[in-house]
Amino acid sequence: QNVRIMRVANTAAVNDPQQCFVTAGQSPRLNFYKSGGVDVEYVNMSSMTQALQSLRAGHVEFGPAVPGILLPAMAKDPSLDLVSVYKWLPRNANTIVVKPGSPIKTAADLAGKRIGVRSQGDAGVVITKTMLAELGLKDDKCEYIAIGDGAPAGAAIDNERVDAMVAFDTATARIELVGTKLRYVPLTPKFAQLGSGWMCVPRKMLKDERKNLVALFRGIAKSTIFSNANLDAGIDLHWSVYPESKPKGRTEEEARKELAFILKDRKNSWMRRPDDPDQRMGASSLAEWKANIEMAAESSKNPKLAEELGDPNRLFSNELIDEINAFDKQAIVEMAKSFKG
Amino acid sequence: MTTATMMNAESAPQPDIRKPSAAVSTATPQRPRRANPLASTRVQSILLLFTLLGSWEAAVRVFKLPRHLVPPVSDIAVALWRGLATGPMAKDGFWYHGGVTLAEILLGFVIGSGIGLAIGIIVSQMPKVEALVEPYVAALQSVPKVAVAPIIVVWLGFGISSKVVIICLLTFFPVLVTSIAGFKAVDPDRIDLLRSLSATPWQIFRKAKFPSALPYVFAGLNMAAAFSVVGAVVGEFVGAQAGLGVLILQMEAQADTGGSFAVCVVLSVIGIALTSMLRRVQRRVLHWMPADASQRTVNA
Amino acid sequence: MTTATMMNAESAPQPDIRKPSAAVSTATPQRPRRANPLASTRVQSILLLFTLLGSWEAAVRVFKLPRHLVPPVSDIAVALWRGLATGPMAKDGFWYHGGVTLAEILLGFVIGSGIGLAIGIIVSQMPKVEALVEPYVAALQSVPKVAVAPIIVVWLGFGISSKVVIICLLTFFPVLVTSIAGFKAVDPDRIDLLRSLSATPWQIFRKAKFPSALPYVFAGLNMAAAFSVVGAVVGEFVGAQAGLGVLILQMEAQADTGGSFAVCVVLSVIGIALTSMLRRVQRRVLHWMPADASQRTVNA
Amino acid sequence: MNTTLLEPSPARSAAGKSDYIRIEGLSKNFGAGNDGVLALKQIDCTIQQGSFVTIVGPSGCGKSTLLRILAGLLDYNVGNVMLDGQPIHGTRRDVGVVFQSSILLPWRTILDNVMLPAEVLGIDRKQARERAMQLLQMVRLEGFEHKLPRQLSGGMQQRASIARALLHDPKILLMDEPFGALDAMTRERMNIELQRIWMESGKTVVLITHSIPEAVFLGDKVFVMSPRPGTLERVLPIDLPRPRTMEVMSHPTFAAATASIRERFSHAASFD
Amino acid sequence: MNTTLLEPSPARSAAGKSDYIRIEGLSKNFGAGNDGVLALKQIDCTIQQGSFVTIVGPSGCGKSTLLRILAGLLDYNVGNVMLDGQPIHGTRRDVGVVFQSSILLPWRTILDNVMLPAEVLGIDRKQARERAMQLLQMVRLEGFEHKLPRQLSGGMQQRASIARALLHDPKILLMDEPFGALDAMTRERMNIELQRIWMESGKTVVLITHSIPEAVFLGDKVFVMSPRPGTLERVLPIDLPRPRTMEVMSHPTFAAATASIRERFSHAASFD
Ligand SMILES: Nc1ncnc2c1ncn2[C@@H]1O[C@H](COP(=O)(O)OP(=O)(O)OP(=O)(O)O)[C@@H](O)[C@H]1O
Ligand SMILES: Nc1ncnc2c1ncn2[C@@H]1O[C@H](COP(=O)(O)OP(=O)(O)OP(=O)(O)O)[C@@H](O)[C@H]1O
Ligand SMILES: [Mg+2]
Ligand SMILES: [Mg+2]
Repeated sequence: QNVRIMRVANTAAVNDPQQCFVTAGQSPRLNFYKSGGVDVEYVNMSSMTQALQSLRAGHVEFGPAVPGILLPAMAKDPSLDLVSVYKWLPRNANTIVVKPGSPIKTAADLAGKRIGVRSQGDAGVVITKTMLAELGLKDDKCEYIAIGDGAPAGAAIDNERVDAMVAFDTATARIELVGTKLRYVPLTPKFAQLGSGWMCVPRKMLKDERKNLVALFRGIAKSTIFSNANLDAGIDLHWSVYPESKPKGRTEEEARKELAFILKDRKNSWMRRPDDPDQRMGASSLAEWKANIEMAAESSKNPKLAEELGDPNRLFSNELIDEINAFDKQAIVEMAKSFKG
Repeated sequence: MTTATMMNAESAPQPDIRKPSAAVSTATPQRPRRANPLASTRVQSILLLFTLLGSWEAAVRVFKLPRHLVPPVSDIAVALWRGLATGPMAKDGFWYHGGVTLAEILLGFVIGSGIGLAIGIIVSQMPKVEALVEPYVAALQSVPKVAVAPIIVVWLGFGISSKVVIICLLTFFPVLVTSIAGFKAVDPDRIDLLRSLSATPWQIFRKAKFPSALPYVFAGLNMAAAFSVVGAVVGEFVGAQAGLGVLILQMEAQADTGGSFAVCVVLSVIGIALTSMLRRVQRRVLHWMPADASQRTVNA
Repeated sequence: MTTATMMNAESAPQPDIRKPSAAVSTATPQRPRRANPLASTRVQSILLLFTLLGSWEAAVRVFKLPRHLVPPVSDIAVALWRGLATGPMAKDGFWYHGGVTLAEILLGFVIGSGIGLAIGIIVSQMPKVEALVEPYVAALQSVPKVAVAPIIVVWLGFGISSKVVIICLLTFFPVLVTSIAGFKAVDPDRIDLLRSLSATPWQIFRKAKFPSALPYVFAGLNMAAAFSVVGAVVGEFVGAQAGLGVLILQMEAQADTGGSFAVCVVLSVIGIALTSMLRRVQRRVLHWMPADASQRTVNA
Repeated sequence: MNTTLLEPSPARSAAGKSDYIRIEGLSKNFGAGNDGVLALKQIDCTIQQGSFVTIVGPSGCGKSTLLRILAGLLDYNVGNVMLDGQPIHGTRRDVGVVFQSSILLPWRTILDNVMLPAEVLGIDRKQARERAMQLLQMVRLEGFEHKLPRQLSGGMQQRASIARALLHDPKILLMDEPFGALDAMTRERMNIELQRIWMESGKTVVLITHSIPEAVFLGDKVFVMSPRPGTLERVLPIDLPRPRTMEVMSHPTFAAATASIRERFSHAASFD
Repeated sequence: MNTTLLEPSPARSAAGKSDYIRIEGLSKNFGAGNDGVLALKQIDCTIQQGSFVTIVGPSGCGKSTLLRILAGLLDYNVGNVMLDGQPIHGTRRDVGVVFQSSILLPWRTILDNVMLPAEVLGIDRKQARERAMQLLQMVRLEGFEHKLPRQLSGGMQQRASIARALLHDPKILLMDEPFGALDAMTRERMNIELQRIWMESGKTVVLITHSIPEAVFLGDKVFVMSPRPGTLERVLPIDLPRPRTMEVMSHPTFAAATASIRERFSHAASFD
């Protein structure tokens, strides 16, 4: 049986149990991907920009799209022709974290501060700019410092080398995992309503490999539902596929407890909002993309961004969504609930 | 006194006949030889090691330093053990990642220094080309190659090939530069000796120039060996799916500092192995040189 | 024939009196000297450069290569210009970041190689300590120091100090190792000469050992200079607020590959400046050595 | 090529008196124009086949330069240098050169160094090896065949280089201070040995030396050169019977010859 | 310390006949136990103040070892070595040593090299400098004061090292083959110069040489040593008038002495 390996740009740089929302289905016990003739391979890299360049260069088949970075890049370079075909984080998974005793209480307090980001090419920079722009603080004067992941980032926050960190929940979770105490600062209201993550593919691939893409994203949708229904099982399956992400310093029990605690709330970012009229996994909407363009225009200080990008409909596509969703979600939930480790 | 005795005085092997006084000088005052002074130094040396490691461990425990900042020695040892006690394809083990890194290092080293040597030979046989190219070699070798590592990863992707090219870039220059210097330093008398025998250019190259330049070439190779480890680690830091550099990042992300120290130990072992292999080859090839002739390497 | 003429034959300066034949050898067949062969090579060399840069530019334009993968030369030039045409404190300019990187390099180089030299001197004056320490120096210098860069950044933060320490680590070992080797290689005859004059140990050190070891020390310093640039870049890659390494990452993040090439150019200039400064010092201090005595350095 | 060369060859008696090497108006300038160094100026001389010529002169007078021209290693600007009626341009296979420094290849054993000419000239290996062993014995290096050059003293190295120059049995032997690194006693022995080889083989030998007694002891003729620009100041024929032994040194002709040469290098003359 | 040492000193006539240096039953072993090398064996001899002793012997017989012991650079195991009634242990300030290789410090100019003893011994700089210039003139290196050692030939370097050994006007001069790198003609000149210095200053000189004529020419006594383990085989007094000139070489006493020594180094004797 020929399996098409679909490589994904992993901008988290390392493998992480929260990826179980994608990776659980890779386990032979679930076999969500191979049954459709595809499989996922993570390619680790350190920034979103590297991901875009890798997509263009063909080093990966699909990758995460953060509108704040993707849209200005596409405007600047017409040859970067990517289509967002699957919305993988329907809720906003971006986070602002500070030390528990920090004077920073709201996003507005970030202005002029030293903001920790994972790397210079990370989304944290544009996310911060986007939120400050929403608050009317256009000239933010913030200093962005690359503090990396996990322990180094935790140490930087702990030792007050940065005043706050802005990153995806996956990244901030890993900081908590290594034992650093963090306080979460609420996102700005308008931004908080937006989804935060899409998966994009080169337009050419959407044409050429439609069948494989459907199988791929169906596998992701199934994995997400499965892990959401039984997080413990999801984590176990992830660890069985990626043993290197299993923490070595402490026992498995401790690690699982910590993870379960951290992901208790966060796991919902992967699921549709209950009040969302479109409950199809991965579906996008034009309104949402218009908002994305507007925010990207503000954060990148380019009022002509919408013009340069042209028709917003070319930025995303729902054409695979119905096929992706053509499976029995309830069956997956049942399967997860009855899953024995 | 017979002729025979006189001849003996000559044929008795001496360390360096031409300079007998060199051997004498440090023998004053004569120290009484101990049973095995070397062994005793070694024992002391090992004792020192254990004392150092012991006090490290004790310091970490007594002062309750956070493990993810200063790992106790025992953490490193455990991580080392766990990493080694894995199957060759286990993605959380040292064998798999170490194998990838080693493959990158060996490929990059061989290709990079091979090309460096080849171009060095070609260029230095053509004085005109050499004069033309030399300023650019000098300028290019000053470009910090690690700075272009991210660009190379973008060009060539996250697999082994981008690391191999980074290592090639790093190893190419030291070998090129030293081999050009080596061919330049060939004693012209040696060339004249062969010319006086009506030797062909190829004979002159084979019998005089190439062997004369070899000590320089090896100096370059030693440097290249050290650089190749650096190149692999930096390349993997910048973007890779596997390799010890990736493992370091992964462990750092899990605050497993003991683990990343353990990976450093593995990297050192690879570095030491490479260097000592090279040194063995060098000792065989340059067997005619005095042993102490600057067998030094430094890893970055 | 007078005595005077005979003396002239002697006192006429010759390149190397002891080996007059060395100078002769390559003079066959005698080439007709051109007006200024050096200048002509230089002109050719520069022509070659422009040809290469021109065809690079042309290739990018003709084949419509994407600029963020292969930036045209003009992009690099523009980025270079833009980066240089900034105020000294502008956070998007080369002066600010270059200044930070240069400060790191100079501090790290001076401190690291200073400590390396000092310990090298102390250790090599005490043969017992040297024997004790030597295996650890050999093992530690094989640890790829860039691999521990992330840990050092965790310890010391994202400011200049962590980079200085990384550079110190990188520069310490080459200087230590070469200076130990240098003191070991001191011709014992020279020590005997001073002993025969009843010189004190301090006189022996000052007048014989130290100057004898200097060529080795400079070999180490040259290597250290190259390493210090590498250390700064890697340290800034791993985590920093400012510096040319940060600038490279930022530009990469903006897909401004031309810009990051321009930063590489700036880094090269710093490397070349450092090396040539060191070489000037070396030439002055080691003025007594033949000029060609291996003035080679390689940047990683 | 005759490889059993320790045997006498028939050359000596018959062709003895012909002008084998003929140098006419030879000048040699290093570098061009005014900043050049005139090393040799207007040298005229002939060397007969099978004869033994020694050259003395102050340091830097151009002795080595002259020898290198004869070896074909150096081009000349003005004048003619003929060997056996042919102008010398480039090296020849029937010339053996002993250089001022011994120039042994440090990575080869002594035997392999001596065998070098055989490899380059394509002489049969086995025969060459046999001959190399004979020559090493002659220069008293038996037992050192498999040592490396650096394991030998300077004098021993120089003797090895003499063996090497003889390996391919060259008709012409050019020697640039071959005995400089030898101590006085060994030097005397080597002089006698060289005389023997020359007498037995009928080679034409040109030998440079700093030692006036050596020049007189060995030479049929002594060429005395002046300081730079080197001219051939005098050709002194030495009329002493062959084979000469150390006793010849007390011969009045010997004393007269050395005194006459030494006179030119009067006093401050040849401090190096 | 008397720094105007080119002037004659009063030492010679009076103390001439005392046993200045006395060596009794001296043996020297390098290394320990059975694997050691016995370099010197049972040396007994005396050297009178102000006398000139030359030492000859085959290579490796322990000549340098003996000299190093006299210089206080090397300890000895068995026997006594007395200087002026005191056992020698450690170096002395009134000894000058010329080493077998010239050992010039390559980073110092020739003048600074010659001045080295003044720096170490704390002699007044200006006076020392004057004296250094005189000495350099004596060894015919005037004009080369500010050159570096590598710009000089081997022979010139050796002459500089002789000047250095004389700078602090040592009472005892120990010379290990000081003229090895000189060409024959310069060597003869230096012999005469050394004889003059010695006669004028009344120093005690011990000189090692490979050249039998040189040993006989210079020495009041010639010590002839046997191969390893080095024993003092013979002490040959040379009864030739002073100052000796080159003509002495044709003196029958000279011939007899050299012949007698050469006989011991018969034939294969001293190839190096
Ligand atoms: N390639 C060269 N370029 C310029 N000058 C040269 C060259 N080769 C030799 N000379 C000069 O030519 C002169 C003669 O040199 P040569 O080596 O022939 O002297 P020599 O008589 O052999 O001296 P020695 O006795 O010291 O060996 C010297 O003044 C030397 O400086
Ligand atoms: N430090 C040492 N350790 C062991 N053996 C030594 C040492 N120094 C000298 N020897 C040996 O002692 C012997 C005498 O050496 P020495 O240098 O005194 O000889 P020499 O007569 O001066 O020889 P040459 O004429 O070659 O200078 C030699 O066999 C030498 O190998
Ligand atoms: Mg010469
Ligand atoms: Mg000796």
